[in-house]
Amino acid sequence: MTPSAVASPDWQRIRSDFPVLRREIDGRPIVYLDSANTSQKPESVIDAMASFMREGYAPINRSAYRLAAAATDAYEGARSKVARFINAARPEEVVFTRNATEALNMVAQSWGRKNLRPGDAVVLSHMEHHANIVPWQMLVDQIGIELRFIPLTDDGLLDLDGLSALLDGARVLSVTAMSNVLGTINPVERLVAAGRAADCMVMIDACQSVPHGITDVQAWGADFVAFSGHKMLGPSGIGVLWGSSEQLELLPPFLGGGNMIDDVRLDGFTCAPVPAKFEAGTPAIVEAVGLGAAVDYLESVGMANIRRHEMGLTRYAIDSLRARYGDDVVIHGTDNVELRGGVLSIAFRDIHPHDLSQVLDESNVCVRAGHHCAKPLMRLLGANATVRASLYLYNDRSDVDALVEGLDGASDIFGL
Amino acid sequence: MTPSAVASPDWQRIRSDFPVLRREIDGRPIVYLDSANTSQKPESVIDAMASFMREGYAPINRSAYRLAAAATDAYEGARSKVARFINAARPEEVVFTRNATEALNMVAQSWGRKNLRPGDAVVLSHMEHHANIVPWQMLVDQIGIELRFIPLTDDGLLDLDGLSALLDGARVLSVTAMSNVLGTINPVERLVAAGRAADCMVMIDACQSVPHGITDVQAWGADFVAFSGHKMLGPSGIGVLWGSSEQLELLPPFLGGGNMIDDVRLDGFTCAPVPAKFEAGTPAIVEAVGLGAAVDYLESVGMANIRRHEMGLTRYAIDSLRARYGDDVVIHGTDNVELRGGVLSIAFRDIHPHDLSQVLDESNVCVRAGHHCAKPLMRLLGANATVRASLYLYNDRSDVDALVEGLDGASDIFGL
Amino acid sequence: MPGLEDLYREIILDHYKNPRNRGELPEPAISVEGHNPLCGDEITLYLDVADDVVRDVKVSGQGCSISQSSASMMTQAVIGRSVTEVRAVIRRFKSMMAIEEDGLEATDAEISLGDLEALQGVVKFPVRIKCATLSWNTLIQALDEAG
Amino acid sequence: MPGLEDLYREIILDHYKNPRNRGELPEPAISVEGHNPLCGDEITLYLDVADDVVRDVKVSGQGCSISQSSASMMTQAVIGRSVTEVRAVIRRFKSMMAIEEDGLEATDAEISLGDLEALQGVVKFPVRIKCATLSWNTLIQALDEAG
Ligand SMILES: Cc1ncc(COP(=O)(O)O)c(C=O)c1O
Ligand SMILES: Cc1ncc(COP(=O)(O)O)c(C=O)c1O
Repeated sequence: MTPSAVASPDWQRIRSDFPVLRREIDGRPIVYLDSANTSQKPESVIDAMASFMREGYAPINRSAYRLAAAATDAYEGARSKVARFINAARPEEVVFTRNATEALNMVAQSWGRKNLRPGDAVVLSHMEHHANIVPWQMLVDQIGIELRFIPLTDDGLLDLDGLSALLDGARVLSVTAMSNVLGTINPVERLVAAGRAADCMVMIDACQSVPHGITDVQAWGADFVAFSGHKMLGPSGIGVLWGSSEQLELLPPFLGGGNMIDDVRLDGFTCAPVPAKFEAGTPAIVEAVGLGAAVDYLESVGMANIRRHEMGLTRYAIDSLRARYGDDVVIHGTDNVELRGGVLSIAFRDIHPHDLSQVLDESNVCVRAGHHCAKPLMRLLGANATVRASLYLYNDRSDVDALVEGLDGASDIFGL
Repeated sequence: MTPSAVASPDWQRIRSDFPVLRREIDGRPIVYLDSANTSQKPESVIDAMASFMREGYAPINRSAYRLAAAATDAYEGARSKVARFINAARPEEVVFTRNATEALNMVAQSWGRKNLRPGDAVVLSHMEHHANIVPWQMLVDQIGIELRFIPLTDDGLLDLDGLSALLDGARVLSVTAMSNVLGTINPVERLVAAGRAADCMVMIDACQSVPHGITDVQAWGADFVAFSGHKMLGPSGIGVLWGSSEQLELLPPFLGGGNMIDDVRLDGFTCAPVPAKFEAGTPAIVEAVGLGAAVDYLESVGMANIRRHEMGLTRYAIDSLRARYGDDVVIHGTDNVELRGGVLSIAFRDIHPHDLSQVLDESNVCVRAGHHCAKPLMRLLGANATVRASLYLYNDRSDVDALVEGLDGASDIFGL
Repeated sequence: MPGLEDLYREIILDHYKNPRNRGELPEPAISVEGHNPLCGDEITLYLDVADDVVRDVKVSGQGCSISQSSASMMTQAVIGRSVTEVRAVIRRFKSMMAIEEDGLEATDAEISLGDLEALQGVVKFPVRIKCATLSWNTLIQALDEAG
Repeated sequence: MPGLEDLYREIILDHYKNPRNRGELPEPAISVEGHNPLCGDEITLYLDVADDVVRDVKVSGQGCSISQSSASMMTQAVIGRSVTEVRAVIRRFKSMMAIEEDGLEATDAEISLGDLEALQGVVKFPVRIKCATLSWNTLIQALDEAG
């Protein structure tokens, strides 16, 4: 992806870049398998933030002294890095938000309230995260729009057979690029094309895809793309809304206050240009610096390498689980690792996921047990909860082995 | 304020706790006089954030393993610290936002769209920051409410003579506790009482006051109080909305997504209890930890001590400027340091503030030149811009001296 | 770190595998839903109160060993008791779970929780306290609805 | 670090203290407002174009030495020129300010900026570039409105 990315990274060295993974609890290392939830941070990100606070912290966009000008450069430099990372046409197309959730809400509210009328249809999918459902449900209450959901096939892919019927007369198509429960990687370009053909505004929730592979928003051609910093080795407290220049120009501001204005009089205000228009108040300056460092780190490893690494590990995980437990383990979603990322939602021998994760935690295996903020999908799967193990660049086979081994411990306790 | 606060802090040691202030540019120390804009961070805050990312980073409220449970405790622990710091009745009354701006918008939008009807009046003051003006102006467009502004006296205090007339028939009173331009400290309790008497919802923008003195939201008795972490030694990317339990219970959610729900079905959602209801998506976890450390630091110094320190410095600054420059310097606002904080907006010998700050920057004196996100107030003062020097616990007389000295350099260049 | 044996006591696993009073009650019994948003557990609690006495309680839905066993033991502990007694049991249980509530009464300490004492180990696993208290909070709601 | 003398050249201070073409123009001259949100500067630019020639420009409002002197020198550089020439001057000035714009034309380099060259030092103070370009951006808007 970038010239600096090496052909074949040293994954052991990479693992050692993450301080939390060097920690031990009860004399055993931490097996972190919850990256779909939030990712660990490499030294370089932690150091970038700490150094910035130690040496360069200052306000941005407001004051003119050198320290403030340098801080502004650092903040805008991070914007440029993110823009390049997702191949945005211009840095101004990158808006910093608190997280993906805020980005999705911003579009639902600002675009939605401007453009949607009672009865208008918004098409989502049955595998969406709550962050791409609830904001639209709020518009159901506020405006009276109608929601439609793309159904799923038995192996957890989007069932696109009826897509054009669903899109017929719809105004919006908003879909995830990758499921945070099933791991399914959706065909974004095909979805965007279908949305375009139906004259829909198209938004992509790229929370799970951006951290794990190459992203090219220009190739995607959507109107908006949302993702979070904390899932891509960056700090908490920062997310991204990418929008095409055209759409951002038309989008009304979401929050009002400092930085987003051109002028304010007692009787009204005018807006600053994009992207300041969408960044009201003092932004997450330190966090932007951290996110910039995260992008640098990811690029130095290479996104294609990361995807390959995770594909291999996912294959290994599926095969190991099946070899050891056969039909006693259910892995939701497709078995085809070309079509899925490293997110494995599993059910095991009638043991409740919460109990499973508790037992796994005994051996420091960190997995999420629950509904993964995707309750409609869970209902479809017929499960209140699953155990979800999710992989990232810092994981290796030993982590998978610890997971597989740990499940047996649960059988012992529950006699199942 | 707290048992651990010492009677008379060692201000030199305190100053040395702030790494940026130990830096030199061109062999001279940085004279940071822009804390009303954003504050520097002590080692303890930087370390708390870095250590958390090194040793304890994990998702909160979602996963059940020990690392995640500890992270949740750290996050909720920070909420409790903030609650105690402002004397909230319960930690649940503290909602973490991105910044004060988001907190103010949240109330304007969520409370306002639920409760305000066309023609309803909202009372602000003429000294508000854009963050407490623009959100209401957006409601003027969206709902058709009317805005009224409390006027100012000649020495920059709120002119409360006509307050009851202004409040007559109004639904909302939203006022700053302290002006970020004039330094004026407003009589919050009196304002709240007047608002209550007029049956108004009362919000206080406490951005400038919380970092610099004792805050007691229970004594204030308002419905909502907003402030930012980055102005009180905490990191960027986090702010606080305090609301009375009663009001937060009634307030509709602002953003939809993970964490803020109790249940989601395809046809609708129900909300989680307060405060999760207002914290959609992955929050600023690391930043909450940093803010908690900032509160610890402030309490260890003692807010009453900080207020006293700044009062003394403000007095010294006013006196030094007047002694040296007489009528050539205009200091906006009241001369009475009992009624003002350490924010000095000045005009000097017809030299444009931008030029002044440029020249001051030559001697590393960092001040803000501009409208300070308070353009309506600036118009009232008859200035496009001022130079604003603002003080905090880490400043001392040498900083003031550098400012006073630096102004003379500007005279040299501009021959004024 | 406490071991898992503190959590998964035999009696708990027994109630988990063989839950008592599982099922539904027909109207006019009150039914209330409870969620644990953390783990996705959902239960429905049915309550039949007459003359200030809890005549029957049934619980349906899914959950982990802790939430299910807690619900099962709870039904045993409250069926047949007066509403006042049941409220005392609830207070006593919550205090065992280290949940501070207003209004713990002096006499509550005398109430025996029987099998429920086995859940004491949960306190050492704070995340699981919400599992243990799910059915109890749902019961409180149902009692409130019963007036 | 460049010294302040690079920024505050004598000619700049002269234009600042004695701004040329200050004031207003009556209608039908076009008037456009410009803001620099960073420092609060506000100017109004009046433009009189006829037969594709910039006949007169006046600027009112307040600003710092850089924005005011830049506006003053700009008026001198554009009054009397054809709109096409003026647009070339603008491109040339912006390129001196290190602002990359599409469409810089080969011939632009030949255009002399006269006094305006004194503003070259501003490039070393990036924050001040917005001051220097305020009147220019306002002029572009006015030209666009003039059609
Ligand atoms: C009085 C006042 N209100 C609101 C704000 C907005 O704070 P923030 O930019 O952190 O949202 C500020 C500071 O910029 C302020 O001084
Ligand atoms: C697919 C998807 N969308 C949206 C989100 C929300 O992200 P955040 O919580 O960072 O706002 C997540 C992660 O939680 C996710 O996995």
